[in-house]
Amino acid sequence: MTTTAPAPAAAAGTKPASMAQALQRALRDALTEDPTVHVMGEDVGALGGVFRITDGLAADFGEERCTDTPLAEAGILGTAVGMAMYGLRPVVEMQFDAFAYPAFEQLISHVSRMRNRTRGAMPLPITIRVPYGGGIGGVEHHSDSSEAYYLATPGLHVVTPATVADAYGLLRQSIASDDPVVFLEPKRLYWSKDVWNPEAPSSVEELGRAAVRRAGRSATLITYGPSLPVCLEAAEAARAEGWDLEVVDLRSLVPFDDATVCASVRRTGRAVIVHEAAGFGGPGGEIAARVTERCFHHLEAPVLRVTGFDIPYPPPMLERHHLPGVDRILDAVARLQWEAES
Amino acid sequence: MTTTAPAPAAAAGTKPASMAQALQRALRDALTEDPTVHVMGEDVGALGGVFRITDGLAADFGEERCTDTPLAEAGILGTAVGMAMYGLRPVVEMQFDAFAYPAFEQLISHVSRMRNRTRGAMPLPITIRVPYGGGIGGVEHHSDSSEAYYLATPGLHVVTPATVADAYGLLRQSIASDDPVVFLEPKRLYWSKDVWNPEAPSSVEELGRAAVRRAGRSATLITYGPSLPVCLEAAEAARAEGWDLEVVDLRSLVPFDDATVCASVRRTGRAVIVHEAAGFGGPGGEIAARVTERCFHHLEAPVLRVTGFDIPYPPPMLERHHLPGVDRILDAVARLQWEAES
Amino acid sequence: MTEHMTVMEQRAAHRPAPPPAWKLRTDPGPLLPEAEPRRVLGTPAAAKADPQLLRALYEQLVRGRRYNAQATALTKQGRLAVYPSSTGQEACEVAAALVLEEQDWLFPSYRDTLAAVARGLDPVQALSLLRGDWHTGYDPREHRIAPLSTPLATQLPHAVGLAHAARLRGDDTVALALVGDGGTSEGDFHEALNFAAVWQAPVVFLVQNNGFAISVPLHKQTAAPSLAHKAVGYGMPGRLVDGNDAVAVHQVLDEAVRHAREGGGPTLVEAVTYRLEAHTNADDATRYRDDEEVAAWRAHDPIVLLEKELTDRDLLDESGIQAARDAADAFAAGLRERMNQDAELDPMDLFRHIYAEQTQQLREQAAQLRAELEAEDER
Amino acid sequence: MTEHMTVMEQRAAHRPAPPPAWKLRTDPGPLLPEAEPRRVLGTPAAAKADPQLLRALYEQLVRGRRYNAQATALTKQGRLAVYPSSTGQEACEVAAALVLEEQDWLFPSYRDTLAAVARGLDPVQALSLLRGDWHTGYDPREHRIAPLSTPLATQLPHAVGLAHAARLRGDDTVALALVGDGGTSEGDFHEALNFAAVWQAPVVFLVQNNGFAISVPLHKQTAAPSLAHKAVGYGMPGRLVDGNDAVAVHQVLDEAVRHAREGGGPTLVEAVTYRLEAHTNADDATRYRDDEEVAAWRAHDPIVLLEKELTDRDLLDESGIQAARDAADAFAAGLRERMNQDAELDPMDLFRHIYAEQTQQLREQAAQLRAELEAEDER
Ligand SMILES: Cc1ncc(C[n+]2csc(CCOP(=O)(O)OP(=O)(O)O)c2C)c(N)n1
Ligand SMILES: Cc1ncc(C[n+]2csc(CCOP(=O)(O)OP(=O)(O)O)c2C)c(N)n1
Ligand SMILES: [Mg+2]
Ligand SMILES: [Mg+2]
Repeated sequence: MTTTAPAPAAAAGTKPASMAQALQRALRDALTEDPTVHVMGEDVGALGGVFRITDGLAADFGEERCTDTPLAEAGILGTAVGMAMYGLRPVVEMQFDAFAYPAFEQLISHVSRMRNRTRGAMPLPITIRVPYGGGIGGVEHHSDSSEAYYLATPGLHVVTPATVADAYGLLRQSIASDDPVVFLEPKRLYWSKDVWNPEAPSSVEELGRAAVRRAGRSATLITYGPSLPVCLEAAEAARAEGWDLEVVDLRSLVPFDDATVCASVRRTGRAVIVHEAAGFGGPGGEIAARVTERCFHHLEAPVLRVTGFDIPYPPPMLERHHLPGVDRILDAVARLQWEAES
Repeated sequence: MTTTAPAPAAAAGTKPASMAQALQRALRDALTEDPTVHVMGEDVGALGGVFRITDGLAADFGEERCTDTPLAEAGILGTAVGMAMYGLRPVVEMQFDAFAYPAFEQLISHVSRMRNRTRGAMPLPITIRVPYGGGIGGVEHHSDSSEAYYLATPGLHVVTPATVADAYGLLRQSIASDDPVVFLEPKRLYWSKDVWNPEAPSSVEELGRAAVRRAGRSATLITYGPSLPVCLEAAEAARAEGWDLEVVDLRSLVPFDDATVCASVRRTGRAVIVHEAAGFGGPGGEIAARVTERCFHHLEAPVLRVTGFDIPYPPPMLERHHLPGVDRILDAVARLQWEAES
Repeated sequence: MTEHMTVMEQRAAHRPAPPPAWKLRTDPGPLLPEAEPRRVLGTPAAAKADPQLLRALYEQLVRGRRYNAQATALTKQGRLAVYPSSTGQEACEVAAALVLEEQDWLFPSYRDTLAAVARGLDPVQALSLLRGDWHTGYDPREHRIAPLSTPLATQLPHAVGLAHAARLRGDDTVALALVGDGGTSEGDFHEALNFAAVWQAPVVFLVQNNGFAISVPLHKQTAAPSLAHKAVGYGMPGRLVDGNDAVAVHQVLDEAVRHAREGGGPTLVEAVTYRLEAHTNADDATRYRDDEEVAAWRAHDPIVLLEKELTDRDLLDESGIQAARDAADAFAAGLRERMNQDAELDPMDLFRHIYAEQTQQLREQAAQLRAELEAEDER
Repeated sequence: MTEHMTVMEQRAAHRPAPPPAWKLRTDPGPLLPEAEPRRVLGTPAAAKADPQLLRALYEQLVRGRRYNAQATALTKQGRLAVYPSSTGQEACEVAAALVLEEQDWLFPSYRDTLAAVARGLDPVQALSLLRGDWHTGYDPREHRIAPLSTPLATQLPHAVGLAHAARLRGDDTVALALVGDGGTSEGDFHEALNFAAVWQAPVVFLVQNNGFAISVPLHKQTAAPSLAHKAVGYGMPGRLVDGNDAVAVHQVLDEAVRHAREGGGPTLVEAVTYRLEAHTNADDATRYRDDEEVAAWRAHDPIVLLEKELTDRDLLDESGIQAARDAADAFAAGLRERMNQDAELDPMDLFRHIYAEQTQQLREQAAQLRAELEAEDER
């Protein structure tokens, strides 16, 4: 478990940086330090990616280290598999969440299974960067929260940063991992800024650790990625109601940090899970189930979920009604049976 | 809610039939009654499908009503979308669970969304038959339990029969549905036989209703598809331990029949979910979470899950270690905190 | 004999003998597309074109250009979420629309609102997706225009399936599906063309090769001699046409549509054109192409080409040009005005069309949102 | 000049000029494959073939046939979960194995255990998947044989990526990927060939066109004049060869492999052959094809063809034939004996290789299974 404030006090040399900058820096440092790292995807070259995360990499490392591929996601991931089989370490960019779907067969049937299939002889150190989630006014297919698909696929790591420092640290650690990592980048946090020290950025110690972003005693908000800022805002707002909320940022959905999450829930006795993905069949069900299995007798109320509705992502003009916001979170907290019933 | 014994007492004209026969009959009857129904897929013609579910249909209805397609699952589902747009009612066969993955982009981005996208103007009445699950000694990619992917995709119905009568009834109702239905056929029950009346087979009244397959008072086993017989067996075995288990067959995972499931759990106060799919991110998490949300104060113990391990499906010689069996179910029942603790 | 055969039986009749006597089937006409894109404007062939068609194309091109400009302007005013302009590609968009009969279907990609508008769809409805009020703003069956497809190439198998269904039903409907050069790399492109050829479905594929997939130039997309050459591998005719020559595009598409309607099966048409604007208003095209290249293409502007042809042949004069521009301006003004009104939104629509019948689960969620909205109103 | 260019720069040099001066690239050699499958056996060209190669091919064909028979027999004894036989296709399997150098990679599909075995892999290891003790029974890197791929055509992009990686590293490795006629319909086939051509990756695609995808005959799979014609749409050479003529297959593959090794990029080879047995032991081929067709193909048996050539040319006599058969029998007997021993199984392997480091979650699940197994043992 790591307890980290979302915006650490400004130290010498630190200054505000965006998540996009931190991600770009992570790719740059990985390309520099490890000659087997190759970045590939649609428009990652001259354009620098539609979100500019790969900006300048092709110019600095050459087109063979940062490659514009043909427009075919299964082909991108499938060739990355072959490159990894030969000892390279591909970092693949999927342009948007929904455009990773054509690559699902490669992902499920090969990427997640090759190590197991070959009894460890052929690991696939592939990082798949997927910009995900809504809140950016994107038209259909540009705002999906597709994490449930990845969660249900054993053999993948599923990682998602919510802070600028984690964007760097988790991406470095993902690229360094000898296993495939689906690296989910919360689109609407790309331009969010934190105080960060680009002079001495640091990787995280290992994947699979959650972080308590705010300590509290009344109840635990369990969240990740794009919903972390919303939860922190809700926790602030909850003070007015007399609730002191703890906020846990999962950072890694697979593996899941039961220890950190359960320690928090055992302390507070109440929990709400918050994510953008549709509730039904989404990550929240798994999280609620495992927390309940492990903490049942510490729970004063059922673990509740505040999620996107069970609908396809709405058009831009209606998305605000879909996204979990502060009010919905506070409503859920209010339903945590503060007056003991039977 | 429907309470149905798995093998109804033999009535006049009833005789043992296999699930495969009932499915075939359902396709035959649908083709006969509705000229817009078209069956399509790999090897569904002269061969009758690798499981012979479409046996004889091409001969009797012509190759245009039962069509061998080129070998391309995205193409199969994608052309079915177009056919449905023109008013046909395609029934698509995916040859095995894992071979439906290439069609996921069409499924997620189009099949599940077309009605919503067009504000109801363009519904897609497509039935996608997917043989699923293990226990048949199949080599890699032939035994996946892929239901979690479908569950996480709003806009689909997800249906799975566990009895011969349901195989017929649910498939007829799925084909009749104006919405896309993922119809999961438990491979290892294809040859299971029930007493069934092929003279007067009946459709189910509507999709979305669970059935209590065995009434009991001690705890509820919540299950579906291939795991129903295992649960019924476990329930019989549990009598020796003094437990009287209720068994609920979900039949439809989407929509989910909260009413039937919760009524049972409220009655028994304890529940175990049983399925073959991997536990993490699988259907069990959703079910446990929603049952707990709705029945928290009736629960004497956390809802437990007995599922496949969080691994890719094993090779045939090891599959028995992976599949939820009677012992594992009884172990879980034993952990339902029969001595009240605090 | 073949007349009494079903579609499938006809195909089966083509079954090759076992390979000791195995023969190449080279019957579907010349295998390779012509080596040069077909051009009509400025050639003697242009004189044979129907003047009325030429004028209709011209008016639509002018209006299309104006429409593109207006839509781009609307993004700057925040009235559209995004706009992928087809400026420079109007000849393809317009020809695709005009070549179709009433009963035919158009399958546009996300860039092809203009084709839908040229076919007669209300532009406000066509722009729904890009405005952001709903995903599709019209009833596809009413207009026989499929929803704009954003996931590239995924609409192609839909077009094949629809055309096949129409043929099975005995209707003489043809489907015309649009896709970009980048989209040809997707697996769905391949599967769609293959199904179409095997089923001999009445469908025409129009690839607008504008040289780029966002920033990725054609040579990183394919090593084929031309995209039209891809037809060979499916056993269908491939046609190559100058995509800025509206008359040529119309002619090539018209032949392909007729061929399909007569039971001849699918055709792949590659139209070589250029996107004069950035990929969308959010794109910065200077990152991946230089001004000279754009300038070279401006000199080959589809409107200028057709205007020259028409004026050279005295089918158009200054007043005609002015009339077309005025009509286009009026069209744009009407669009601007209507788009400046706020879209009518009902948040409850989020739950209405997920299933034929709303599930209990969605009813509960709808009730939650309704309660929230009421609480909001009270505040 | 081009020598000092990177792979990508070389490709960029091919960038076509903007289309007003747009030209077809017809430089990668003759566009269309030959109209007749290449044959060598029984022609004067056969005399030029290296006698040692002919003998090696022959011995491997005989052993391969015997291997297929033995593996099928093992399914009847319950020693294999399933066996997709390559009986009748041995010429392709064997030639594919023999054409490769030590450093090259083979990408087999689920039907191609024989190719792996002909390359020198222990057949017990090759059969692991089909026996059911593990998914892959060998270390792919040790043998440079990728795992047998069951999801059709998905191995093709792997081969492209691996070949591309080798080229980037400056190694002279070539990848040879096998796929069936049915597999050519999959999107992955298309994407793999396109990437290969754009990257000029040193990869050779061998399509074993055995006329069927399980029960589906070729004419329901494609309307192309030949599968080799698909090469045209990717800008790579396409070659058509009699897949039952081992020498011809070897020759065509050898040319393609050399071409790839020399930086010439990928080739698509179609070998026309026939699967004499059912799809697998579980299949019933009488449902979809008649005895006459099978008989016609038996008359074109790859072993008979090569045997005739060798005996005609006095490179083989009765004793040589007998020696080859004896060697094959001995090989089969050894295989049978080893397969009749029970596989060594450790259920704990289920959890060992999911991740580089076992997660806490999997440790817990492994402990559960271990406890269950101990309890089972005690009983
Ligand atoms: C499956 C898929 N992958 C990626 C994208 C993102 N994307 C949108 S447009 C575009 C480029 C399309 O190029 P092209 O097909 O040539 O069409 P054009 O934009 O030139 O009209 C990309 C990569 C997408 N929409 N769908
Ligand atoms: C993606 C995928 N879809 C379906 C299958 C099921 N399947 C196994 S073999 C086969 C036919 C393959 O035909 P072909 O490619 O011609 O190879 P052959 O069996 O003739 O060697 C099918 C459909 C599969 N393995 N993978
Ligand atoms: Mg383009
Ligand atoms: Mg075949």
